[in-house]
Order: sequence, then structure tokens, then C-alpha cells
Amino acid sequence: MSKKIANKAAWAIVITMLSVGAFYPFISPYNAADFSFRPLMDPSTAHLLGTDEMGHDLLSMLLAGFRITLTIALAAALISTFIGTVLAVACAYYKNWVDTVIVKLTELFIIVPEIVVLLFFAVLAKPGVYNTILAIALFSWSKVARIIRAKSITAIEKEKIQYTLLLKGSIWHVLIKMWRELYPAVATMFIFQCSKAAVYESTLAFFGIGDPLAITWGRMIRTALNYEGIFTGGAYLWYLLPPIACVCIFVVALSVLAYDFERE
Amino acid sequence: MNILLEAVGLNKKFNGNTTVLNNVCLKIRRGGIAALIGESGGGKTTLCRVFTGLEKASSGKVLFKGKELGTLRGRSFDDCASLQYIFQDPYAALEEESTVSSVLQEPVNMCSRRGRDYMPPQEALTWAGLAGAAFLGRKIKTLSGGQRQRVSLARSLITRPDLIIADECTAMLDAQAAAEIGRIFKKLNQKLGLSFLIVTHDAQFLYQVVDYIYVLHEGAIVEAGPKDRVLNIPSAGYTREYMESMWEIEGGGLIEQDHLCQPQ
Amino acid sequence: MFVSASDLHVLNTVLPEETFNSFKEYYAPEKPVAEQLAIYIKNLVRFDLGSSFYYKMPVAEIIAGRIGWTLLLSFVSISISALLGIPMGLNAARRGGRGGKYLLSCFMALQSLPVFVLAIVFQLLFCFKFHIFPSGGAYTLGMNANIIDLSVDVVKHSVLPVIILVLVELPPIFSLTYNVCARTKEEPYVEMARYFNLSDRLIKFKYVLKNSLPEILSKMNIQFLYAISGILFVEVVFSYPGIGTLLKVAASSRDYPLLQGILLITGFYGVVINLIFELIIKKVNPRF
Amino acid sequence: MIVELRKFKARHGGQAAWFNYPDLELEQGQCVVLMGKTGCGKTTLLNALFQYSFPGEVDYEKAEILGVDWRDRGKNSYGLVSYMPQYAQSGLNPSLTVGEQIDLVRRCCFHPVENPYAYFEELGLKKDITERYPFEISGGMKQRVALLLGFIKKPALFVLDEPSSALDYITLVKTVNFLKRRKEESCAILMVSHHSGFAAGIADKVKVLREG
Repeated sequence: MSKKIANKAAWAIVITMLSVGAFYPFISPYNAADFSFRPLMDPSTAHLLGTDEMGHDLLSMLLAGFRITLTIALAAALISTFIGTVLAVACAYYKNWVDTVIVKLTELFIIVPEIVVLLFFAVLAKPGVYNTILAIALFSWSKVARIIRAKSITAIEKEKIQYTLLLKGSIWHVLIKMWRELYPAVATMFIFQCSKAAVYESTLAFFGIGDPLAITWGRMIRTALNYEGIFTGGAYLWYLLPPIACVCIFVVALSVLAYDFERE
Repeated sequence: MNILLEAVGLNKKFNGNTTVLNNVCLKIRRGGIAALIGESGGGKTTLCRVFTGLEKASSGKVLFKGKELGTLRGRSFDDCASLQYIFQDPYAALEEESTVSSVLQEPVNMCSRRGRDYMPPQEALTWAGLAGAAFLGRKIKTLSGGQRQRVSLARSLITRPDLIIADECTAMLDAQAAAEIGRIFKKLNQKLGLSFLIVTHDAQFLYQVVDYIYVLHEGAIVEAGPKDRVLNIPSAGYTREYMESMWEIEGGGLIEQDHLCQPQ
Repeated sequence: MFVSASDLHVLNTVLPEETFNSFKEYYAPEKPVAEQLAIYIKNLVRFDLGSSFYYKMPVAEIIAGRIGWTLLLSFVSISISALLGIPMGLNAARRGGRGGKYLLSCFMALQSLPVFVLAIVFQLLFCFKFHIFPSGGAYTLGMNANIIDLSVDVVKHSVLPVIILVLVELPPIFSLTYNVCARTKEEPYVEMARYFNLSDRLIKFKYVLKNSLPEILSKMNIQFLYAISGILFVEVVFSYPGIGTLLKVAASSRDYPLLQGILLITGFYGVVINLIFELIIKKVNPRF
Repeated sequence: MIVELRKFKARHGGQAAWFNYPDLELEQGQCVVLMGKTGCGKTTLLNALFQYSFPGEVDYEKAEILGVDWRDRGKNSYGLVSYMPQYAQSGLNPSLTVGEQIDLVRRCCFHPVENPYAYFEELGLKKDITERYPFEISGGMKQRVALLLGFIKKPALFVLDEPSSALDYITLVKTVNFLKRRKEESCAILMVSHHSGFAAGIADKVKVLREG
């Protein structure tokens, strides 16, 4: 029973977060870019989470963060899951050298941590939301490829799929035929990639490499940590913790969903 | 003499040292029904998979209608379509959730895309002894093992093949269902001139369906000849032992069940 | 890994003039790509990784001075996680039931959190709120003490980072062991062993563990490689003087040679870990 | 009496239909073969009686195995009963050699067979397979090794589920002869098979199950 409740709660959280991301201009008290308020105000009825040292309203910034962070997460996850799945099926379908090359490539990403490679290229690229999405997507597909490849290789050995091979079906025919077998794993990986992309986005911002203009949770955490007096007063309570909580809730809700998919 | 399929000196080794096939030579006549018998693990399945191109022989070649067949990727669609394969496990060979008509639609699509003449699914089902339009709409998971195996057979018939290779296709069926499959094979052979290569353990098949027998022992063909000679005056020691054991086990049973397998 | 002219063009906008010029001279982007690569490899063989423009020092020297701290954290945390995680996973899988599953879901949630977030929260709680542990560094600066006091000081500084690392490294090892063993337990040969009347102890060690271990080890090696990124973040939060803090400086100051050096050294670390595991797996099961 | 069943019913978890079984009595040194169409509940009966943890329910007036009521069978119920499910071919530990497995099984028996290698010849197995791992020997051999392992503890009752499927005739004959000899050594055998010839070779009694 409790599992069902956790699952429902996770769906509710994810859907709420997505709708906040979609409709935040209607609920946000101020414009997030507006820095005309008195800096470093404590929470009050006018500013529920107070203001930062520049004079931004923190609640508005947090709400604005929903849209960009979630967009980055979804877009990067979509691209990386797609790349990973296609490469994985190609491994199973073509075997031989195609398989070897792709496996070596995924191994390379395991040996050198994705995040270090990602940082390396993010430093070179022009900072911006699109580049962040691309960087995350292009450097995080390796785990998807690894897991889906294992599934594809067992799936392609199944007799119902071998029949398509016997009829000289193309890789797309095989992919469509295998979809029923792969779908749970792909869905799990997509959810997993969403959460990973959110983590990577905040990590990039934490290292100071994200888009300096885009308001994301990661950037809020970074500016909060850069603020000297964050731990001395109570500022961390309304400055640092809300974006951290948002990242954590999002990621945990996703992992509950992914866990449920995985077992089906 | 009209040879449909010919194997010339096939060798197959796994992991470099385990010999699975040892210089196998065999010829299948057009319009014949050949049986391949031998102990489990003796290389029968591997031989079938080499014929269908799912596996690659270490050396030797396979000739189909006089021209050499490569691996699956090297074959033309016509070759693939005219050499069909029926899998052993009717429960694994068909997608549980799809309907009979969508299973039969796959070869139809492949044929029409490549401009090959095909048999309408209705007609193929009739040949397989599953008449009735209502049958097309049924889900695979509602069918019995025998019915599934006949759907597999109908699927193979759609491409209008010349040769059907059936790998122990009755091993998982009860006696009646197996006898029914045998009757259908015989009918297809007489009316459509289809040739068969059947791997089997079933004494009924040997006595009533096939006309030529190959005995495979430890990866090599130890005996080959017309049914009557191999069954009654086996020459190789292994075949003799096999036949004696078969008589010891099946002795009484064979005569009782005779009526089940009378060709119509 | 070398610099192309277009990369340099990007760097031109972020670097001070003089650094940029020395950099340009060192990497010589106007030469053909093959020649650049040859120069790069030649330098690499001599352990010359170029020179950092933030520290104005050879990259190899900077990394050599820092890597010890990172290795200390990684080996301590990894050993603790493996020694705790494998027996926990095996026992949870053997008992079956709900306990293991609940522990697994808690661990799943914990595992998915960004490591640096976890580190910040811990730092907030244990350093700033309760003042149990020092908030940063690997040792108290300017301390002039004997070897024993110094070791105690180092241990005190590394307790919190290690706890956090164990918290993120343990879950994957636990769930990996749990999943593999739970799957092995369902194998027909384990059930058959009961029909042969084998004792529970024999089934646990000779059947479940013996057949799970190769798979656990071959997958754990990946977990260890993932762990390195966790170590880097924890270091940043606790300003631990290892590779991680270096990475942060390099990334935020766009110190290209330093980043490249870190990339290389982490890659090298990965290769070494892989080799070690390959040896262990060969020892455990000659069949793999 | 080795096995005695009266008004025994069983059903799998989640399924609505109960299987009703005819009364069954099995005495020492006897062999009873259960036959019937696919889906008549042959395997379910063996699972209900002998599986380590049966996922379903049973109901009976009397069900005694070796004189012990079914519900009272304890942890050591396999001390004198050997059960060989359908998947016996994959029932060997893949990372121990055949010889190591024979030794392990012998260590856990009350009165093990003195010389298990005497069975090798009867089953047509070569001595040198003791050095091999299960993945190095054929399916038919694995099945026979599993059979041999089951007999090491000198069981009073041996239960087999479809031992004939996927075996070729030569192996089948050897298996039949082996089982016959064990029967003569006063081991009771309960077997499910759809292979009439195989069953006829050993059975003292044949029970045909009907659906429902």
C-alpha cells in the first residue's frame, strides 16, 4: 500500500513542478529580473523568502528557476536517452566492429568521469542554456547506452525478434519490434536522465559555468554560497535551502518513479 | 536430381576448441521431407541456425538452389523469404500481446515493400488448418501451444517459401497437436510441393511424415538414407543404438497411435 | 587533447593578453594538427602537462601536490563502503522480506541527490550548527605539532567528508549486491540445492555468493569510477586541498591546461582502478 | 506407506480454479506415474507437495509423506525425499565442478551412498566429467548428473517432473534402467510424464488426471 502512496505522491510532485515551470509568470509575485528591492531583507509578507544581496526577490527567482531547470532537464534527458537507445540497438543489430566501437566509447566515459568531461567542454563552449542542454545531452548518454545495450542483446536473441532478422528487417524494424521489451528500461533511463540532468545543471552552475543570465536553482545555490555571510545569520534558511530543497525533491520524486518502472 | 539445399563440408567451432559441427555434408531434394535426428546437444540446432544464417560456420559453405548463401547480411531478401524457419518454442516465437493478424501482417509488409508475391493471410491460415476470419482477430496469448505453432507455420507460408526448416517444432506440444502438425506438413508437401527439413525426436514423425533421414552424432553425419532403410537396417553403430532405444521406449505406443498421423 | 585554433579563439575572449600569448606560443595552434599532437604527446611522455595560467606553475607539479589528499579520501571511503555494502546486500537478499526493500528505496533516494548538496547540508548541520567537526581543509593550518597530534587532526578533518562519501558510495554497492544476490537466489540451481538437502550455510556461500561475486565485482568497478566525481564535489564543499578544489578553480577561472591535466589524471586513475579490478576478478573466478 | 493422499486439492496463487486430485497411495519400492493432458494440474500437484515454498493453497483430508502430515513437514523435509523439477538440466551450480558438487551433497547427507561413482556407469556417464564445469557438458549429461545427485542421500521417495522432455532415446533408455534398479533397491518413485512409452517402462500404477 505504502508503495502506491509513494508512487502517487511522486507523480503529484513531478506534475506540480512541471505546471509551476509552465505557468510561473502567473503565480510569481514579482519579475525575477527585478533587482530594485532593498537587498538582504528577511522574509516578510511582501517577500516571502526575502531578497538577495543584489535586491532580487528570492521567491520569484526560485519560481523562475522551475522553468529553466526543468526545461534543461527534460530536453537533455530526451536527447541523451534517444542517442543512447539508438546506439545500444545498433550494437545489438550490427554486432562486430560497430558494437566494439560503441562499447569502447561508453567505456571511455566511465573511465573519465562524465562530469569532468562535461566541465571541460562547458568551459570551452559559449555559456548559454542551449549549450548547457547540448553539453549535458552529449556527455551523459553512456549509461543509457550501456544498460539498454545489455537489454537489446538479450532481446534480439529472443525468437520473436530473430524472425524479423530472418526477413532481413532493418534496424528500425527491429527497434519497433523490440520496443515492447525495451520500453520499461528506456522509460526508467529517461526518468533517470532527467534527474541526472538536473543534478548536472546545478553542478555546472555550482562550478560557475552555466549561463550567467539564466536563473536556475544551481545558480541560486552558487550565489548563496558565494555570499560571505550565508552561514552567520539565518540567511541560509531562505536563501540556500529553498533551491536545494527543490533540486532534492525533484530528484527524489523522479527516482521513486524510476524505481517503480524498473520493477515492472 | 533437383537439389534445393546443399551443405558442403560445414565446420563450426565455439570458443576456438569445442567442435559443434564436423565436416557436415548433406543435400535436400526439392519436394522432399528430410529429418535430422541425433542426441540433444549434438549440433542439430546449430546446423539449422547456420542454414538460416543466424550463425556463421567456421568453414564450409551452404548452397541454396545452386548458389552460395552467406550470412544473413549477405543474403538477398528473396533467399531469406524462400528459406523459412519455424522455432522450437511456440510460446517464445510470437509476441503474446499482438493479434494473429498483426503477426501475419509483418511478412506481408516485408514482401510488398520488396515486391515479392505473397500469400494472403487468410489462405495461409487455411493451409495451417486454422480457418475462419474470426481467428485473425484473436490475441496470441489466448491460443494453445498447437495453435501458436500453426500460426508460426502460417506466417512462414506467407512469403511462399521453397523450404521450411523446423527445429523440434513439436517438442513442446502434446501428442495430438504434434500429430496435427505432422499431417499439415505432409499436406503442404503434397499439394504445394514444399520441402522440409525437420529436426525431431518424435518417432511418429520418422515413420509417417519424413522420407529421408540424416543422423547427426557428435557434430558429424554418421548415416544418411531413405527412411525405410535407415529405420529398418541401420548401418552405423550409433544409429542402431538409437533405433533400438527408440523401439524399447516407443514399441507399443507407435502402433496404437498410428491412426493419428495418417496423411489425408 | 590538444588545442585547435578555434578553441583558442574562444579563449582569446576570456584570458588576459599576456597569458594568452604565452599560451599561444606553447600550443602553437598555427602548426598542422598532426604536428601539434606530436608535440603534445612528446610533452606528455616527459610528464609535461603544460603550465597553469591561474597558478603560473607547471600543471604536473600542482597536481602532484594535491593528488595525495584525493587518493586518501577515495581509498578510505571506498574500502569502508565495500566492506559494509557487500555483506549487507548479501544478508538482505538472503532474508528477502521487506527490510531489504525499504533500505533499498531509502538508498535509491539518497543516491540520486547531488553529492555537493548533501555535503552542504552536512556541513551546515555538523560544522556550523553543532560545531562537531571542523568546517574545511585537510588539517589545521599553521599547526606546529608532533606526528600523533597531526594525524589526529587529519583524521578529524576527514571524518565528515568520508561519512558523506560512504553515504553516496554505499547505496550503489548495497543495491548492486542485493539485486545480484536476489537474482542468483531465484536461480533453479539454488532451489535444486535445497532438494539435495544442502545446508543453508553452504547454499549462502557456495551457491549464492560464489555465483554472484564475479558479477558484483565486474559492476562494482563502475561504481568506483563513478565515485570519483563524488569525491571531487565533496572536496570543493569542504575546501579539502585535493583535485576537486583544483577542478573548481580551473573551471571557474577557465584554466584550460589545468583542466586538461585533471582530465588526464582522472582518466589515468580510472585505468588503474580497472586494472586492479580485472586482477581481482581473475582471482575470484578464472572463468571470466 | 510412503505417500498417501485423500481428497487433495490445490491451486496456484492468483488462480481461481482448484485442481482436484484422485486419491493416491504409494508404497515402498513402487512407482506411480501421473499422466494427462497439458494443463490438467500434474505439475501443480508436485509443486504443492514438494516445492520449497509453494505459491498457492492446498486443501485435503489426508496428505502424508513418509508418515508425516504435509503441514508438519519441517525444514528437513528433504532429508529422505528427493525432488527433481522440470528444470533439472539447469539445476547444477555453474561455478563448481561436477565432482565438487557430488562431494558437497555427500557432506550434507545422513547416510550417503558409499560410492557415487558406481552410478556413473549405470547412467552412461564418463568418469572424467567430475573435473568439468556444468557449462562444459551437454544437457542430457546435466540431467543425469542431477539425477545422480538426488540419489546420493539414498532417498525413500524420489519425485520426478517430466524427466523425459528434451531427452533423446538413448539417454531415455539409460534413465529408465537406472530408475528401475533404484526401485528394486526399495526406493519409491512418483513421476509425472506425458511420454507413454517412458512411463510404461517403469510404472507399477498409472493415474490419468482429468481436467478440473
